[in-house]
Amino acid sequence: MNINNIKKEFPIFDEKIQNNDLVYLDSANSSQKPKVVLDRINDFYSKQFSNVGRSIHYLAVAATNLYENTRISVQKYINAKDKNEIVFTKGATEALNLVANTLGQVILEPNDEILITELEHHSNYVPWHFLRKSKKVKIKFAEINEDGDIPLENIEKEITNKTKVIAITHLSNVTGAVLPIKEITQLAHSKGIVVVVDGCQGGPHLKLDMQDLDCDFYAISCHKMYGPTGLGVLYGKKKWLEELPPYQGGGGMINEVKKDRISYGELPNKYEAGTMATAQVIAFDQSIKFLESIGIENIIKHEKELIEYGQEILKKNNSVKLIGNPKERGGVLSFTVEGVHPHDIATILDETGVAIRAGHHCCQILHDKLGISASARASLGVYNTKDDLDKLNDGINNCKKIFGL
Amino acid sequence: MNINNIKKEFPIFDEKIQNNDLVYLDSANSSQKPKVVLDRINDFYSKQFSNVGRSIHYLAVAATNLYENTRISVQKYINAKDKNEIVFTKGATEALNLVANTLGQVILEPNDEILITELEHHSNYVPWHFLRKSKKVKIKFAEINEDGDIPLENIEKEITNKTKVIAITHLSNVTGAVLPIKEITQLAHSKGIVVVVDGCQGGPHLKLDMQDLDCDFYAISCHKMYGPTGLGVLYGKKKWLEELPPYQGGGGMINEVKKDRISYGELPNKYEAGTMATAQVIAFDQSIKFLESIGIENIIKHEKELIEYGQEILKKNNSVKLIGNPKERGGVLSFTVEGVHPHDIATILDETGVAIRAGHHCCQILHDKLGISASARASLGVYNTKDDLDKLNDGINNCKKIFGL
Amino acid sequence: MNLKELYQEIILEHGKNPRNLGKTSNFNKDAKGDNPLCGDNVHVYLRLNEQRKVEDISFEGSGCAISMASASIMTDLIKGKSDNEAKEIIEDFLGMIKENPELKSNILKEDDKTKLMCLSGVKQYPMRVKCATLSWHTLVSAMENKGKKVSTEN
Amino acid sequence: MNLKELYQEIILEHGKNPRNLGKTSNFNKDAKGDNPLCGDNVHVYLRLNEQRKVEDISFEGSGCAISMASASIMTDLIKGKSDNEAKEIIEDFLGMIKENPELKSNILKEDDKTKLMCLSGVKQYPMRVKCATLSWHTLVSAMENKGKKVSTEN
Ligand SMILES: Cc1ncc(COP(=O)(O)O)c(C=O)c1O
Ligand SMILES: Cc1ncc(COP(=O)(O)O)c(C=O)c1O
Repeated sequence: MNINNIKKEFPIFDEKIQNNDLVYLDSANSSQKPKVVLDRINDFYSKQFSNVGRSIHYLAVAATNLYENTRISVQKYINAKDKNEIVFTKGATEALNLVANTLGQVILEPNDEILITELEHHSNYVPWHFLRKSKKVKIKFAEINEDGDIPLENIEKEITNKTKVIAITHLSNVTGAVLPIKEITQLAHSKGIVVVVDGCQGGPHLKLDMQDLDCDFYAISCHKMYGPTGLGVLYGKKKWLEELPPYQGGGGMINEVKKDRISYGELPNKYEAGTMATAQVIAFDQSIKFLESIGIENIIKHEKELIEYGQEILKKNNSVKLIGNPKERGGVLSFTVEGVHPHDIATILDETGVAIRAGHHCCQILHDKLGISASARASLGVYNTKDDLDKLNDGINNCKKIFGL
Repeated sequence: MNINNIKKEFPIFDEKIQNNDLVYLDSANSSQKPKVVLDRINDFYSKQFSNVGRSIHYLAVAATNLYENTRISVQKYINAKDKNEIVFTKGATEALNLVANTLGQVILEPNDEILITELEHHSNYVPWHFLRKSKKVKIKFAEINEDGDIPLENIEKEITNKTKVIAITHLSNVTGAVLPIKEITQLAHSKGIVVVVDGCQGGPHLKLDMQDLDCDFYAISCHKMYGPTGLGVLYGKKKWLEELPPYQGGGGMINEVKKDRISYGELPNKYEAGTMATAQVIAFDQSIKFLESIGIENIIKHEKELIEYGQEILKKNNSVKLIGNPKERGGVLSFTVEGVHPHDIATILDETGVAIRAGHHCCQILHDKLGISASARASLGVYNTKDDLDKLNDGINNCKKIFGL
Repeated sequence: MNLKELYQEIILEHGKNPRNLGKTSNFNKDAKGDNPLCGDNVHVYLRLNEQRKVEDISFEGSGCAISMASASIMTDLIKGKSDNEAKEIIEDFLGMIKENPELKSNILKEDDKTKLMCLSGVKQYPMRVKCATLSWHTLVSAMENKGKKVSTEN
Repeated sequence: MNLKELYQEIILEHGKNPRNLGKTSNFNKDAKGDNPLCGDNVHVYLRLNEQRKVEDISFEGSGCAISMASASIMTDLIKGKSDNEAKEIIEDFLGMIKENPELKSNILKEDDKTKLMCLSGVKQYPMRVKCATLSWHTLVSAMENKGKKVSTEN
């Protein structure tokens, strides 16, 4: 599939949004969906629908196979060792809650330390905060440097012999910084520390290779990877998923249920209680196939060109201040405009069909650190073009005009 | 909408399943989906997609409004007092886990008792079992009577001054018994006991009126109510949802996030961490509209006729033994056939396009009590007809023939 | 939609140079408000004297042009009013933003009404309504002195 | 699909009158297996003598015609074999159910092979494969004496 022509695979770009062509620069929030994914959802529901794993009639068997096929596709896509290391969740947020909760039950003692970073999304902070309350653990924050990066040293210097978990983003949804997960994992493992990666932005923008990264857990958000909403993936090393307790209890995750005792099922059932997001899982297979048909290397190259072009034009635009200047930047350009609040920028851009996000992007800690309460963010997907970034720049100029700057 | 002609609203019935017309009798597992719901999913993704609640561009605003509209539709459909009493979850199982977990944090002390019933689905037992481990509470089981019913007395006699929670199904997914929730709630509230209702089967088959039932929590499974997979609803009385702590942490559920403290958002955000099942919530509005357009009274009447007809023909079929004979039966006919194991029944029926479920239906406690390891279950949806039940009976006769009975 | 209506001169001017910014001395009522989804926040301070007149009012906070202008205009108009008058003005303003085509109260002078009506441009921008109303809701809370934080997340 | 192939006479007969049902006396190896999704369960007992020969083998459990017949035929064929022969038969059977068109081992007599091949009907019924293989996996576990429960949920 040719990336230069990819917009046409996404039905939404055929629509006029308030009489404008849609310039969608909010993919870090959620990506648009290609037709193949929508067709799969529709086909599955209208021709093949059944719940999975429970009944043995024809439709149920077929659905179960399709469901398990996605597990295998994901396994291959992220190069996990075993298909049972893939757990479907309702989203990356649930995946991170699952890890925090179950690790908390098993490996954490009062005064143990969890090391996160100033870049973390609330979804990779609040679940650990819960443990601060329930388990009396401490949370430490590795600091960003002036480029909005977290160099390895900044992690290293926060590690103490109390550090049990490092929970860290692969790619910041604000500065776009790509963190050195492999090196962090090496360091952490040499000290017996568990590494949990928030891969929400890594998923769509980076090559995923679990065996290479060697992290213990990796959380993925399917709706940011051209997949359906209401679905996430937790990758977890088998030894952990086997050792940790289940997170939610219910149908499908049990082995034997008696009045006085319950034993739990094996992987992957143990972590998939209740009816799962069947249709979404089955359709996500098409998202993976879509990504594979373009090739992640081509996506990375394409987005890199766009990011460089975007940085170039925004740097030329005086009164625009880019947030962060990381060594490696993926998918995200956050900025402020002197004299215009991000919300006003977003509203004015929206008037011409340019959709960006304004706010703290669920990263209040980072915004506090930067001394701002909000920023504007343009984030990319495979379908974006240089033209989209030109329109972004035009819109910023329009803001300046309206605000008399 | 005329219920006698309703199959045509469901695209799946246009398909041939292994060259047969589909006789779908597995709706208690998951219902089929009407075209309006599928079209809404497709339309939303292909013309209007954006994440909700976060961005302020046109698509985000529109999606947020659609999302909140479903909340109001659900509120009205179940006659809740306030729209913020409606929390979207990934399923009924998550809803029940949410309640057990958060009630456990606040109201339960060691040796407190949770009263469930022998009819409960694993999803309304395992989450409480977790508390048996973590909080040292006790779980008691109200017994079924010989009809597979739980009369009020059987609840009453298990209540002690240690009973803090009664967690109970509205409609058994095996015996079809409809339980007297309103009376149970009255009794429970007179003793200060919290009532949690598993409404998975109540949702599609009964009139839902939260203010009339007066229970404290009610869990709904949207995919059993002609809605998308990966979605559930937790109804909770406002005073509880306000008092209890959040269940999952992440984006969207916070108020203020600092390095040393976090405050949580107000209802309904407090319980909706991370990106929710946006498209599914928005499409579920169409499921509610679909149910309303037929009218729950008509659905109840239709299903009652079918259940009576089904009971009649199965009772006439010697070697068939119906499970349970409840005073009021909704939507479900479970049975065994002397000399043929339920799995064999299911396989043989499947050969002619008749889809039923065989197994313990996530109710091992009940099956233990009945002294069987599995049963066969035919369960109904709005689209079923007497003809479907005739085909069920023909299939059972075919089993008997194959097994030489 | 009309950006010109949203960003009228008067809004941009108040947004850029908000009146009554800071913490008034000897305030005896105050409240904080915020919009957790976007990070906007405002803190309203007021001094109500024994005759229940708003002797002074001010605010601190950061936010977009709309929210700053709204707080600025609000404080300007509320200063010197009795608490009952203030309540009437607040109600009138919130009613106008929500549904009424015009302001009804006759406490305000015509040119004050014109100023307030400038904020009506947000009606076409549902997500921005919160920007315009946050400081007003916070003022209500300060006057009631509930001590509870206001959030516009509903 | 072909119900006749699945429910052959021999299957129905073994299903109805399973051989070697019960707990063999003096067993020295055993294991439990179950299929948590459907509730089937089986407990395999065997007595391996010092020459590592299966002196006796039996099973307890409840399940469908396929699983009962499979356990019944299995115990019949394994009885009297050495543990290595047993392993070869197990592997051969599981291979046949999974992919091979035929049984390869020549430990079994032709009519024993025919009996086993009767179970090949499940190949067309993927959800029923577990019914046919549960007792076999449980036997493996008993022989390895892992003491771990077998579950077919994978
Ligand atoms: C009575 C009952 N409770 C709970 C559940 C679990 O619902 P879900 O799988 O949608 O979470 C079901 C459905 O299987 C059910 O029938
Ligand atoms: C870095 C990061 N972490 C976590 C999340 C939360 O993901 P989700 O909302 O899909 O659960 C997001 C998305 O908003 C994100 O960008």
